[in-house]
Order: sequence, then structure tokens, then C-alpha cells
Amino acid sequence: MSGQPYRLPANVGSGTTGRILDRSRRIAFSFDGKSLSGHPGDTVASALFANGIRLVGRSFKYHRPRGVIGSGADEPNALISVGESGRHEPNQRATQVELYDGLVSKSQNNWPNLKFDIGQINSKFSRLIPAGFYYKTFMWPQSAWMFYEHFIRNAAGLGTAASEPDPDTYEHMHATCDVLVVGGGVAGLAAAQSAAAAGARVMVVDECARLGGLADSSSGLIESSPQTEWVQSTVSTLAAAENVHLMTRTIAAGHYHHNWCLLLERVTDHDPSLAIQGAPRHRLWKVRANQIVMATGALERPLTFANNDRPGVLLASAARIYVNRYGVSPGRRGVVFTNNDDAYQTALDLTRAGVPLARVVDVRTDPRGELVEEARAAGIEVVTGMAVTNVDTVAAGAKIQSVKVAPYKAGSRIGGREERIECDFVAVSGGWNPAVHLYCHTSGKVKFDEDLQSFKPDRSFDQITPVGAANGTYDLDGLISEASNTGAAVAKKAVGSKVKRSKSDRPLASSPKAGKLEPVWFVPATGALNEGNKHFVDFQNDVTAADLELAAREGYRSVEHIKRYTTLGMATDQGKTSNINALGVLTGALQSAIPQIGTTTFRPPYTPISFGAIAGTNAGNRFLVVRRTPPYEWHCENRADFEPIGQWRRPYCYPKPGDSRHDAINREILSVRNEVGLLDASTLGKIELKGPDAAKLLDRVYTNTFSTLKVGKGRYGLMLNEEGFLMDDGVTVRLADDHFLMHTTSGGADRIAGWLEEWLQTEWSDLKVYVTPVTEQWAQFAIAGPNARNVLENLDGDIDFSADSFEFMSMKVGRLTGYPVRAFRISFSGELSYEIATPSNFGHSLWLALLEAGENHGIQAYGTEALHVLRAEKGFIVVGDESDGTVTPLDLGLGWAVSKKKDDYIGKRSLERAYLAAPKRKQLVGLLTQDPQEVLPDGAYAVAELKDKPPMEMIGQVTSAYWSPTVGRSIAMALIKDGRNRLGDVVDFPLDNGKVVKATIVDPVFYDKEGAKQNV
Amino acid sequence: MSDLQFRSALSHRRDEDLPMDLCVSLDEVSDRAMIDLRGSLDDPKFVAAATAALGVALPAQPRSSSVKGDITVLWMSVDQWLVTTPRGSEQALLSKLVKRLGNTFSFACDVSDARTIIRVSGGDARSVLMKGTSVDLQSPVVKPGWVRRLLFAEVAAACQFVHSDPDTFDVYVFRSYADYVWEWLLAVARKGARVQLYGKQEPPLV
Amino acid sequence: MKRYSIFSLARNAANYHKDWGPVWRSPEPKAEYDAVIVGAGGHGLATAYYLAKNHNMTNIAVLEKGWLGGGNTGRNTTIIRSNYLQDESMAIYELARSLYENLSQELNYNVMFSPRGVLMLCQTEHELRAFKRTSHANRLAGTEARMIDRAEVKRLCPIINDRDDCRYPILGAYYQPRGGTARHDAIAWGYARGADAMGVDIIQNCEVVGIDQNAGRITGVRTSRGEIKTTKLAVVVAGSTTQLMDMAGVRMPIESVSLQALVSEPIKPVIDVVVMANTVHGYMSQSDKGELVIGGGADPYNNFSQRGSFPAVEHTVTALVETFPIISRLRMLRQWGGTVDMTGDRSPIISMTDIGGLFVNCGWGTGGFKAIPGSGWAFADTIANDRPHPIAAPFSLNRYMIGHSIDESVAAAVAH
Amino acid sequence: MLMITCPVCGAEGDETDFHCGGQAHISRPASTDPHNVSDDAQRDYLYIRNNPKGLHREMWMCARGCGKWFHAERDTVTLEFKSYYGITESAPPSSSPNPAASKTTKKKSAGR
Ligand SMILES: Cc1cc2nc3c(=O)[nH]c(=O)nc-3n(C[C@H](O)[C@H](O)[C@H](O)COP(=O)(O)OP(=O)(O)OC[C@H]3O[C@@H](n4cnc5c(N)ncnc54)[C@H](O)[C@@H]3O)c2cc1C
Ligand SMILES: NC(=O)c1ccc[n+]([C@@H]2O[C@H](COP(=O)([O-])OP(=O)(O)OC[C@H]3O[C@@H](n4cnc5c(N)ncnc54)[C@H](O)[C@@H]3O)[C@@H](O)[C@H]2O)c1
Ligand SMILES: Cc1cc2nc3c(=O)[nH]c(=O)nc-3n(C[C@H](O)[C@H](O)[C@H](O)COP(=O)(O)O)c2cc1C
Ligand SMILES: [Zn+2]
Repeated sequence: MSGQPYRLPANVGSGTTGRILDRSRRIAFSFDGKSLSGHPGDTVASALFANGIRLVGRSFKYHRPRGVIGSGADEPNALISVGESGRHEPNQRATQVELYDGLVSKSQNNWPNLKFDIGQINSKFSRLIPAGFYYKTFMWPQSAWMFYEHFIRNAAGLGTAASEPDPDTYEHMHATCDVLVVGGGVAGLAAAQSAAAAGARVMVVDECARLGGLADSSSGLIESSPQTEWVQSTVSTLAAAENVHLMTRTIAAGHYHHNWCLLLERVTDHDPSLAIQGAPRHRLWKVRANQIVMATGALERPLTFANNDRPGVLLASAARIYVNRYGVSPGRRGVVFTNNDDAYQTALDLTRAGVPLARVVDVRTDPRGELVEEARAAGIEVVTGMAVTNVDTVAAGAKIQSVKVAPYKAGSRIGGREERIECDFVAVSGGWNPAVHLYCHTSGKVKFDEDLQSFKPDRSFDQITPVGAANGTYDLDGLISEASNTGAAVAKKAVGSKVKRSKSDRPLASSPKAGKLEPVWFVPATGALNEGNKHFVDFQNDVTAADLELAAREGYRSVEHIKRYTTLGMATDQGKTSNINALGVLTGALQSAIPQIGTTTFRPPYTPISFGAIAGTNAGNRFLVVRRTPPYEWHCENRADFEPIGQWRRPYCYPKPGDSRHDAINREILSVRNEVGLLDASTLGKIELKGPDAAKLLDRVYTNTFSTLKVGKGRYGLMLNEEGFLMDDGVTVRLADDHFLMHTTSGGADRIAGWLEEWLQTEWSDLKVYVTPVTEQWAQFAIAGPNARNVLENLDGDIDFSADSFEFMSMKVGRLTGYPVRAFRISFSGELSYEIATPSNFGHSLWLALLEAGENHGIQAYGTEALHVLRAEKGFIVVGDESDGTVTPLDLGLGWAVSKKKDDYIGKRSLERAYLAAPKRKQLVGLLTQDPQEVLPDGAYAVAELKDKPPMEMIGQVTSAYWSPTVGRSIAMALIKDGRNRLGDVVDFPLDNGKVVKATIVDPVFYDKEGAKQNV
Repeated sequence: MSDLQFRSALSHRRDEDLPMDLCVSLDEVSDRAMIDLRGSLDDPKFVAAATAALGVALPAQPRSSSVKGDITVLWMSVDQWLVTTPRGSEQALLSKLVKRLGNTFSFACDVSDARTIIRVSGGDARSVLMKGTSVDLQSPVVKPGWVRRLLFAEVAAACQFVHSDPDTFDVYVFRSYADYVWEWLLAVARKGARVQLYGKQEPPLV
Repeated sequence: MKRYSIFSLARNAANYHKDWGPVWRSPEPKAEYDAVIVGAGGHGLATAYYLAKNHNMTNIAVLEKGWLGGGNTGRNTTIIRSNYLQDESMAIYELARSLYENLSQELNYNVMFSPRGVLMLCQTEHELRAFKRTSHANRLAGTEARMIDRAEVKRLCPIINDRDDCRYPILGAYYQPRGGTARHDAIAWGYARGADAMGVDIIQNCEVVGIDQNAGRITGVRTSRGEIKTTKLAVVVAGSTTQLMDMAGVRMPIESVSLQALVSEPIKPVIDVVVMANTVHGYMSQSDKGELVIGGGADPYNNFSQRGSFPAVEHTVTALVETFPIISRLRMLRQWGGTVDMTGDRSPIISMTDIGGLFVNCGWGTGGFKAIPGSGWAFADTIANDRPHPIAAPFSLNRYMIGHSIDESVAAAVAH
Repeated sequence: MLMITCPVCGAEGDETDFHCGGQAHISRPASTDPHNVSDDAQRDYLYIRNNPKGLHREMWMCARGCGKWFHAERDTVTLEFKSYYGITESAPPSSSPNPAASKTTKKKSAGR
């Protein structure tokens, strides 16, 4: 035979068997190392079925053998791993993995293999390990939890993660639409059609590879033809429309506020070869929809009877879908077990396809729907008022041999005669639950419907309208009319269309009249061993009816407690098959009705979505923005060792071949001190302020006064936040009476510009000032060192750099070797120093020109670390090092820059608060270690009194500490309690290696106290 | 005096070969200079002076632009415009502006080098850009001349729809981000990753 | 209270676990209690437990508007560590952490405290410096934690991206070996069971809707289940603090925002430590059930919906895909939000108030799970003795008046 | 993902295009009378917030549009925006959910 023993011939029955299968082609794939074959159209689940493989996985806790239960997103059992090495992906639902050539799949959660899984032993101990057992044990001895945990951790989890980084790519896409239709079943398509006809921009998404939903496997005709024909023609019409976008293999994963939807499009999963052509594996769509039509259908629920988890028990809808769609038989002989009419469709379809059916077992005593009659008429044996109470298995529970059937009456124990029926599969239906997930993600509330015995949408404050089975409308004609009306109505809301609709605009449908469903939440088993039988409610997490009852008995009575205590609904399927059944079981245990018990919260995503897709394009070298300065290329070519500062990458130092970082930094420092150095300071924030009130604004945002500054001059200023803490600093230059150029720290550039705007717009809207950030307009370089002037004078230009003409803290505009520049005489190193700014597109070239001009003067580029040491030698602070958001200017000894005259500036009032104004706060001081070679570690704390062991009272910490090649010893700055009154004291810094470093508190200026060097 | 060496933000990538399989064309537009202009539309003196100096009216409508000759004025905010003009002409234009504006409450500032312009064009330009921004570029309001500030690939940007023959967008990004945005575009613009949103399509399987 | 042990479990197995009684009672509210605690989160329940245990106050009630443990205690990422920078913080978090060490035994309820180690990555020079500073402070305060280098980070967490050429190469980490996680629900349930056993009434589905006072003193509360008299009222309601305190006319320095978290599908163990990457904003651990537990950021606006927006999740996941490249093909299973109470300085409030008998414990924001035992301990002492416990004193409301902020953000860390 | 409309320029966009500045109508005492600001007043200004569960008046900025600040009324439970108004306008008359919130400032620039 074909090697697919359960594959049904194409031509049986009415010709629908294996509707989507391309039997002319074979696809090779493997499962647990075994080579198998299937056809295009197959999923891994249908192909496994076809190959006669029923046992596909092991359950989470008891390692029970499990088979396929469903046919789609609700599948709890058939979780497999697909792919190898970097492309290995665990926990995929076999029911949704489309077969492709060479697909490699594996079962999970078993060792050494699926058949002989050691973990089955848990099943033997299952009485010892009911829900929540771990809260009651593993506590002795006290320290042992980590020991037990090790084993528990290894036993838990399902599949394994990939061992290599993911070679595939992902991306995001945004879209806006008038109407987003989620679900491409009959309801969704009908809604889309009428919405599109009304002129709306419509998107239709469905998680399946095909549109049509259950159309090919539900009863009923549209326009007197099989539903699929109508689907076919509708899809063609919609595809041809300019205003419609149809998407398959796309899950609507989440609904967020204001009708924002997250979609995940699986672009290459079904055909990995597409990736080679540049297609991303997944594409995450972010869609803003004016209106959403939720046509997500309904999910069938199983029935809770003893050993209902055995491979071979599957949903009735799945059974017929495997037959109709994939042409596989779920077994050799089946029993249908139901409490509603819909499962009769399964009985009919199976029979039509020649799959032997032993019995339809219906709990209802007198089912009377049209399908029931049709089944009876077709000669199908129906027993009523009966239930399947247990299954008998062979092959260690992996294979069903027969079922037990006994008379059933809700709420009472099973009595009467029990019959054994030979069969190897059971198709079960407990009714259908509207798929309300998306509806509930943001705001939708549900209500309990007695007819459906399930929750259906009630109200929402979002623009999301449920239709069809998702709205609890199961009758085909009602569903189509509801969907088409809704489509038109929401389109009208979205685009205000005036297109008139008549009744005839919608297709007419007919479906068999259904009888009433009878709720069945629990079917007790018969016989002495009743208690030992497991009635599974949540298959994946192995939650049984007894577990739910135990939780209730133990006082975990809120449904939320029960969920967490038993892990009900917390598995990868999020309880799609189990939630309502669990509530049903609980009605007994809690003596309460389902609506009173209530549901747990639905949360995104509807089905799990890959992390790779969430990261999208922002992966690898595009993870987080990188900003580059104009001479960036030069830095790279010259071996810069970069450090990230905010989004910028700045050279930390420039090691020469063989240099350590330390060597490089020392060399760079000495070149500034002795000759001349060049620093790329382009990242420095630059903001221009212009307007009649510019000076007034500056007086309010700085602690010191700027209105008195002369044109062409600069002044160092301190900015506080409203809590009185230092936030930023920099030199601001007056370009004209009403025009200033403010410098901020590199990290502060954007923040300060926003800060100024905020104050201007919200608090001082009467001030006339325009604020324009110009950081990016200018490349800016510091040229510092005794030879700085010589270098600049080496270059052609119209600026007089001489000491007399170009005073300290002043600024000139002109040309330097042709480039337009702004030159500032400011110094952060204490040396003779200028900063030269030129428009960014000249930055690289001017940088080269400066280096060339300095060649004979020993010029060297220096990085941020040399900059830091240079300023520390001079006792200059760095915001973020000496200050940390809890430090005031007075703490730092910068009282000279804090005006006492001004009535108000930002932070002034806060500085007066008791704790900030208190004496003996931590104050900035210098430190000289007793051993000059010893560099204190950054952040080391001084203690009030040295003790043998902690705790010790801490009196302050090192804020910056360096080896200073200039003074030939270590230097440090620190914030020490009452430090300024303790000059000369020796304090202790106990370090982690047991060593205690002693240091003398000194003034924080270590070099050129008089400031002579910068004034030459 | 040496020759002035001008290096636009992406000049170092000019010699790189673009991948063959891009579905849009990408270019850097580096020959435009830019002036940031601030002032109030409620101040007739300002409006008159600016119009006279630029030779074109300031676009008052949000998200619009106006063009005359070499000069384009992009709306940036209710009191802010970005004037673009051929490189080399900006100093003259700026002086003209400053002179005309006189002592009105206004500010014209040369920001020619603060940004660069990346031109994205081709039939797929809209959908390629929509991978990086939530702004609906397929909306009917996106007509030639349309401008909008937006967040593109996590970066502050402005976008101008230049013309539709073929669809051509200029994306203005701050200079320091140019490489990042360029690489980002290369990553999302491959033919195999084309997205065609709306319009006729192959009917999906049923 | 039935004691739990392997033996009691075995005994009960014989009878299919039909004999277990309720872990806590569901009492009707009495007319009057010596003290009423509002909010049955971890902090409220621990407060009740220690009031009964350490201070013999057993005629007390914990009122909970929903189900106990259903607030942030039931929805957090369970990171426990005590390596905070400021003296005041170190004291309370280390008290809490050390109480966690024996909590399962003490409560006879396995709370699964798992001191598997917390790594806080250093990915910039600045962050490295900040953590070095914290490490010195912690050592001198007696808190065990240390700086480790990249190789050791890789050894402790083999799936980490340790490449040199990535956007933020790992420069090292600050490592607290006895930090870790605990089972969030078990903390609430264990304390509830312990408190109940000593006579504390835990009353669920009982919402406080009003606070009564007379002459500047608390006299009782009004609830959805009637009035209850008391002279001591402790408000421990996290995100709802403003609403409760408004009932007493006390305005608070609190804003409630939505903090998010998510889990992946369960997989076999890949990460045995807790990793926090503050520069790129992501943190991750793996629960005993196998799911990766991931903390997202907070949405930047007031939000009482217990739902968050997607950007916060996207931001975090992007960072974690970069930090742990093998997770790219794993999947997000569920995301959720909690309404956290943020204070002006991001540190908690454990305080008396101007109203006699009114106590408040809140402001734990994004990081109060780890503090539950310590906070309950110090707060119970404060309530019982009508004066701040020394460890609680610095966290009083008065600090906002004098400007004595306790600012942990300076340690370059988020407070999880 | 909130959708916000800027009342200044009309830009509509995701919350990521905007910046939330927190509670509106907090008056800055030092702007009125810098020499007579009590510790209480300063604390309230810096830290005390309405934090209502329900209607909240906030400041937002059109960060990716016109760069301007504006006011909005938003429900903090449903997250719906109820109204937008100018940054220098005082609170609209719609009923205030919280007595403290109606403490709008009478200053000429009632922004914050
Ligand atoms: C996503 C997320 C991640 C986090 N991660 C961590 C972490 O890793 N580590 C960490 O240490 N912390 C973390 N936290 C913070 C931590 O969860 C909280 O700080 C802590 O749980 C707060 O506990 P609580 O008891 O104060 O509040 P809750 O647990 O919120 O309890 C407050 C209770 O008060 C009740 N209540 C409110 N109003 C009323 C009323 N009117 N009447 C009666 N009852 C009322 C509520 O229903 C609730 O049950 C996280 C928080 C979140 C949301
Ligand atoms: N007789 C009964 O008891 C009964 C019960 C339920 C349904 N039905 C029948 O089933 C059909 C229901 O039609 P329908 O259109 O309402 O539903 P449907 O089940 O046919 O279609 C729903 C579609 O939505 C898709 N979907 C669901 N959630 C999604 C998500 N989050 N993202 C993307 N796609 C998603 C599914 O893949 C499916 O294709 C009718 O024929 C109806 O009569 C009958
Ligand atoms: C540490 C931790 C682990 C969790 N693991 C899971 C899980 O494995 N599966 C699951 O469905 N939910 C898990 N959750 C999320 C809960 O289901 C739930 O979403 C969360 O507690 C918030 O409650 P709510 O969604 O009911 O509002 C976990 C939550 C926490 C705090
Ligand atoms: Zn705007």
C-alpha cells in the first residue's frame, strides 16, 4: 500500500474525502527519526494519522501517552518540535504545521523515547502528586528545595529550545483599515463582502492556510450548494477588489486599546525555501482598525469521562475534518459520543466515507434534531440516554480497544448495565464555545448563554463586533445574515457610506434544524476503580476533575485560585478545550452556577507568537539605534575603542598596536598636558535660543545669571531639576542680545531641549523665545594643550587666536582653512584649549586638517577616558559621576554658581527644604591615598569606624578615581559627610579583598590650582 | 587655503553596491541645504517678511509644503518650517531672511548639516516605509507635497511625499542616524519581503 | 491547621485526598476588630501574620475586595534580591530576603524560595561604575553580592550573548548568589494559611468603600459587606492606595501605572539564574514549570486597567532576543499587567499618618514582592506599637516634606 | 496602543508618537510668590498627585507631530480620551471626578 494505511481513497462517498490533498505528489518527512510520507495539503497531524501513528506525545506531568485531539489552534496534546539546530522550534501544534519536503519533527517530553518513556513512572505515583502537591512537601531539610527543584525543573517544561541562534529574519508591518475582519470562515467572508461593497478598506485575516473555516465540514447549504462553492466565489470576488486585503496563515494575536490589533503572519513556515529569497519567517502586523468584526468561530469542547485522554479520543469536528479535508480516517472503527446534534454530522461524514462507526452515543434521552433523523435514516446506530464511561486500552494506554457505555443521567451516579463496544477511536462533542478570546483582550465582557452552555460576547466599549459562531450564532442562515448586516453596518460607521442594502444582497442559506444540547460536565466511571480513574479536563497540564474538586475542597474557591492551584488553562493552549468544562465540573464542587463562578481572564496572544517576530527588524546590528559623529570613519580606521554613551558611540581611547587601554589613556593625557590633543566633542548638546526673553529664560533655568553676560562671552551654568538636584551643566554663549547658544552634556542634549520647550509652553508661555536644537548641525572638536594655539595659527583663517584678542570664555566666528567655524575658548582640561565647531558635513575634513596642522606639534586624538582624567585632575565635576540625582550644587562646592539674588529659578525652593539645606551633608572633596600607587576603586565607600566585619557605618563614596599620569600618583574625588570640614583627615576604605585603603581628604583640585595653564 | 571637502552623512556608502534584489530604489539627497524657520502666523509682519524673502508662501496647513523654483518649504509645526534650498544658496537666503525678518519675533537658523535626506522610490515605497512607521502612507491624504514628522524605525524623522511618478518619498533623518536608517531600509526592502497591501491579489486557497 | 509533610500527603493519598480541609476559613466579617488591614496582597497578609505571630494581635481582619493574592502579588516576576544601594533600602530588603530563606519552614507551606542567583548585567562603563559602587556599599552593610566578569556570567548563564561585537557587549555583572525567586501565589497562600490558623479573619470579596474617623482618629471602615469598627486601620492596597487614602482625606505621592510581564511556552531548563539587563531594559528567569518569566516595562501613563500596551512588551522582548539569541524561536504565551503604585522617588512608603490609627504601606511599585516578609514584619511592629519600626522609619511620608528622597535610580538599576 | 489626536495640529497617531507629561493643572507655587512657598505647598507641587481611577486631566505632547503640549481628559480605567484642550486653557467644565482636581490655577499661563 501507500505506506499511509489510514489514508482514505479519494473517490469514496460524495467526493469530498481529502478535499485539499494533492495526491499526485508525495512529501517526505520524519517523525522521531522515522521516515514517513504525506501529500501537499497535509498537516503533520493528518500525515501522522495517515501513517497510522496515534501516539504523538507525552503529557506534562504524568507522561501519559497522548494523541491528536483537535484539528487546529485548540490542540492540547499533539505538540511536537520541528526543525533542526538554529531552526529547531519546540511546542508546535502538529495540527497547524503544514507539511513540506524534508520536514523533521520530533515528539517531546519523553526519555529515552516516546514509547518507553521513563517519566511514565509519574503516572504510578499520581496519587501522591495531585494538584498543588509541591506546596505541601519538599520542605525538609530547610535548605533542600534547590535540590528537589533541580529534578522538578528537568521534569517540567515541554520541548527544548534551539541550541543555536536563529538564522531567520523577522519584520514588522503597519497597516490601517476601516474594517478588520478576523476569521475567514463563512461569517467573516460574508461580513467582509458587505463591508467591502459599502466602500470600506477591509482586511481579512485567518490563521489557516485556507479560507472558509468550517465551511467544508459543517452542515448546511448556501444558495442551495455546498458552502465551499460559495466560499470559493466569494474569495475570488474579494481578492479581485481594490479595497480588500486577504491574509492567510495570519493569527490575530491580540486586541489592544483603541482597536489596535497585533497580527502574526507566518510567511515561510510552510515553505522554508522562501526565506532564501529574502522573505522574513514571520511578519508582525500592527493594525489600527476603525472597526473590527470578530468572526473567529467556535471551539468544540470534549467530554469529561474516565481516561478521556487516551490516543484515539478526539473531537467530533476534528474527526470529520480529517476525513473530509485530509482524507484520513481517525481509526478503524469509531464511536461518536455527544450531547448535541453537531456530532451527528461527524457520524454522517464518516459513514459516507466508509469509516466504520459502531455507535453514536448520545446522553440525551430524546434527541430530535434534523441531523439526528438523517443519521438514523442513514442506518447509523444511535443509542440515547447513554454515555461513554471509560475506555479500555492496550499498548500501555497508547491504543484504544473498546469503550464502556452505560445509561447516564446528569448529576447521578452511573447505574444500569454497562456495555463494551469495540472501537479504536472515539469522536466526542460536548458542544461549542464561541472563540471570544480577542473580544475579551481589551474590554469585552461575556455573558453565559443557557442554550449554548457557554459564554458569548455581551458588551464592549471598543469598536469590535462579534458575528457568527464567535457570537454564538450557529445556525447558518442566521449567521450569514448577522455577518452581512454587521459588515455593512460597521463599514457605514467607519466610512459613512450611503450604499443602500437590500435583503437580497446577502446569500440565502439553509441548515438542518438542531435540537437542544444537554450540558454534560462529568461522566462518572463505573466499577470499583472509579476513584482511580482520571477524568481529564485540561489535557496538556494534566488537570483532572478530581484536581478541581480537591482545590475547591481545600478552600481555593475563587476560579482564579483554582486556576493557579491546579494550573488549569495555563498550558500552551490556554485552556481552549478545557475552560468551560472545568467550570462545569466546578458547579458541583462549589455548589454554584457557571455564571457565578465566572471565567478567568483572556489575555493575548490568542496562540503563542514568536519572540523573533516581536523583535522584528530590530535584531543583531539593528538592535537599538546607533548614532555616529562626523569623523566616525576616522575613529574606526584609527582603532578607536568605542563606548556607548546614550545612543552615541564615542571613542573611549585609541590604543596603538600593543597598547593596553591604560597605556593609551596615559599617553593621550600626557599629550594634552605636554603638547596638544584633539577630542571629538560633537556629541555635546547644542541649543540655540532666540527671542527678546531668551536671557530671562536662561536666568530661570540656570542657578546663575545669564542676563548680565556680554555678547561674545560664555559662562558656565548649572541646571537643577525642580527637586533641587543637579541635572545638567555646560557653557552658554551669548551670540547677540537676544540670541544664545547653550551647550549641554552629551546625554542631556535632547532632554534639555525638551525641558526648555516644556517650560516655555506650559509654565512660561508669556516668554518670547524660540528654542532650536542644533547638536547635529555642528561637528565640534576640542583642541587642548600648550600647543593648541600654535596648531590653530598654523591654519589659514581669519580668526585671531592670540591670548589678548581671544580671551578665555569667549567666542569668535570665522573661517579656518576655509571652513566656516565657531571657535570657543573654553577648557575642560585646564590647559590652553579651544573648541572649534564647523557644520557637520565639513567635520570629517576639518578633523583631518587639524590633525595635519598639529602633526609637528605632537597632536594626538584623545578619547572620553582621557577627558575624564584630565578634568578630574582639575577637580571639575561630571554630571552623572560626581552627581547622581541626589546631589545639589552646594554639595559639590559649586555655591559660587548659585545665585543668591534671583527670586526664582528651577529648583531654588527645593534647595531650601530641611534635608537639602542641612549641614554636614555629603560634600565633594579630593582624596589622596596614602600609597600614591594605589588607585581607589570607583564607588568605594569610606567608613566612620573600621570594624572586623560588616556592618560598618558608611560616610561617603568615591565618585571618580584615576591614575593621574600628570601628577604621577592616584587621585580621587569623593562625596564625604561633612567633607569640607574634614580636610586633612584620613579616612578608611575597606575593599573587597580585605585590604583597607587609607586616604587623606584634600581639596579636589590636583593640578594647577591657580589656573595658570589655561590662561596663557 | 585647501579645497573644502564636503562629506554628507552617507557619502562613505556611495561606493557600496546596493543589493540587487531591492524592491525600491534608495538614494541620499545631499545637495539640499536647510533653514529652520520659526515665527507666528498670527504676526502679519512675520508672514509678509518670510514670504517676501522666500518668494513663496509659508504652508499654513499642517502636513503640507509649498514649492517655488528652487525653494521648498515644509510645514514642521504651527510655528516652524523647514526651508530647503540648493546647497550653496543657503547663506544668501538666510541673510535675506534675517534682513527681512528684522526685529519680528522669529528665528531663522541654518541647519543644513543637521539632517540628511534618504530618498525612497518605486511602487513599493509606501509599504517598505510602513514597515518602520505607523503612519498610514496609503491614505488618500498622502498626495504630492504631503509632509509629516514621524517615528521611523525608532528614529525621529520627517517624511515628504515628493511625487507619484513613481512613488517617491524623502525621509529626513538627523545626520547621526543616517547609517542606522540606511541599514534598516536595506534590511526591509528586499524583493522577497515585498508586501502588497490592498489591491488585486491572487485568491488564497479555500 | 493540618500540617503538611510527605507523610500527610501519603496518608491522604490513600483516601484520594478527600480529607484535606480548607487552607483558610471564609468567615463572615465581625462587627469590630482590634485592627483591620485592607488588601490581601503579600504585604497585607504578611502584616497580619506578623501582627498575630510577633505581637499577639489575633482579633484582626484582612479585607480583600477580590480574591486574596490577586493583586500584584499574583502577577509579578518574583525576583528577590537585596543588593540595593541606599542604606535604608538595603536594610529592609535584606531583612526580607533573610526571612525568605526560612519561610517555607516557618509557614509549613512550600513557597519555593529558590536562591538561584541574580545577575545584573553591566553593559556600559557607567553601569559598571554604578554597580561597583553598590557592591562596595552592600559589602559594608553585610549584604552578600559581588562583581563578576564576562566569563563567569557565561558560565552561570550559558545562553547569554557574550559576543564582543554586539551592540552592548557584556562587561560584567553584579551577582547576588542568594537572590532568586519564589512562587508568587504560594507567598500569598502560605501567609494567608498561617494567619488564618492564628485566628486572623481573611475576608475576601469585601471591598472597603469608606473610612470613618472621629476627632482625628480612625473609628472604622465601610465595606461592601457592611460596617466594621476598628481603631487601627492599615491600608496596604498597592495600586489602589490613592483611592483608599482619599477616603480618609490623605493625599498621596502615588501614581498608578500598568507594569507588564509575560511568559513563554514551557521548555526544558535553559536558564538557571535570574538575569536583569538594565541598559537594554529586560529581565528574565525560568520558572519551575518551564516557562520563561519576562518582565516588561511600565506604560508611561496612569492606568488602572491591569492591561498594558504592546510597546512595552516589544521593547523588552527585543532586548531579550538580543541578550539570549536562542529564544528567538520560542514564543510568547501570555502577557498581562499589574497596577503598580509609583512614588516620587520610586521607594516605598511605610508610614503612620496625621490621622490617629491610620497606617499606610505602599509605593512598592515595580519591586515589592521581594520585600514582603520584611515589610510585613516592620509594618506589623509599627502598627502594634504606634511608632515607626526603625527599619520602616526612613520610609515615612514625612520624607517628601523635608526632601529626604530614597532614590535607587542612582544605582543605574530598575527596582525589580 | 492608545490612539491620540493632537488638538494643535490634528495629527492622529499611536501613543508612541506622543509623550505623556502626567497630571495637568498643577500650579507651581514659586511662580506666583517665590518667597512664600510653604514646605507643604512645595511637597504637594512636587509629589502629591490626584491619580484618579476614572477621568484624569493630563498634559501630553505631540512628540512626532508639531512638538506642542496640550491637555487631555482621559479615563484611566477604560483609557478612553474624552476631550482635548489647549495647554494654556484651564480645565473644561465637565464634572470633576476628584475634588482636588478642580484646583485649577488662575494664573495667566495655566499650563502645568
Ligand atoms: C508585572 C509585575 C512584575 C513585578 N515584578 C517584581 C519582581 O520581579 N520582584 C519584586 O520584588 N516585585 C515585583 N513586582 C512588584 C510586586 O508585585 C508588588 O510590589 C507587590 O506584589 C505588592 O504587594 P502588595 O501586597 O502591596 O499589593 P497587592 O498584591 O497588589 O495587594 C493589594 C490588594 O489590595 C486589594 N484592594 C485594593 N483596593 C481594595 C479595597 N478598596 N478594599 C479591599 N481590598 C482592596 C487588591 O485587590 C489587592 O489584592 C512586580 C509587579 C508587577 C505588576
Ligand atoms: N451546529 C453547531 O453546533 C455549530 C457550532 C459552531 C459552528 N458551527 C458552524 O460552523 C460555521 C461557523 O462559521 P464561522 O465563520 O462563524 O466560523 P468558522 O469556524 O468557520 O471560521 C472561523 C475562522 O476564524 C479563524 N480564526 C479564529 N481565531 C482566529 C484568530 N485569532 N486569528 C485569525 N484567525 C482566526 C479560524 O481559523 C477559522 O477559519 C458555520 O457553518 C456554523 O454553522 C456549527
Ligand atoms: C511567575 C508567573 C508565572 C506564570 N506562568 C504562567 C503560565 O505558565 N501559564 C499561564 O497561562 N500563565 C502564567 N502566568 C500568568 C497568569 O496566568 C496570569 O496572567 C497572571 O497571574 C495575571 O493574572 P490575570 O491574567 O488573571 O489578570 C504566570 C504568572 C506569573 C506571575
Ligand atoms: Zn500636533
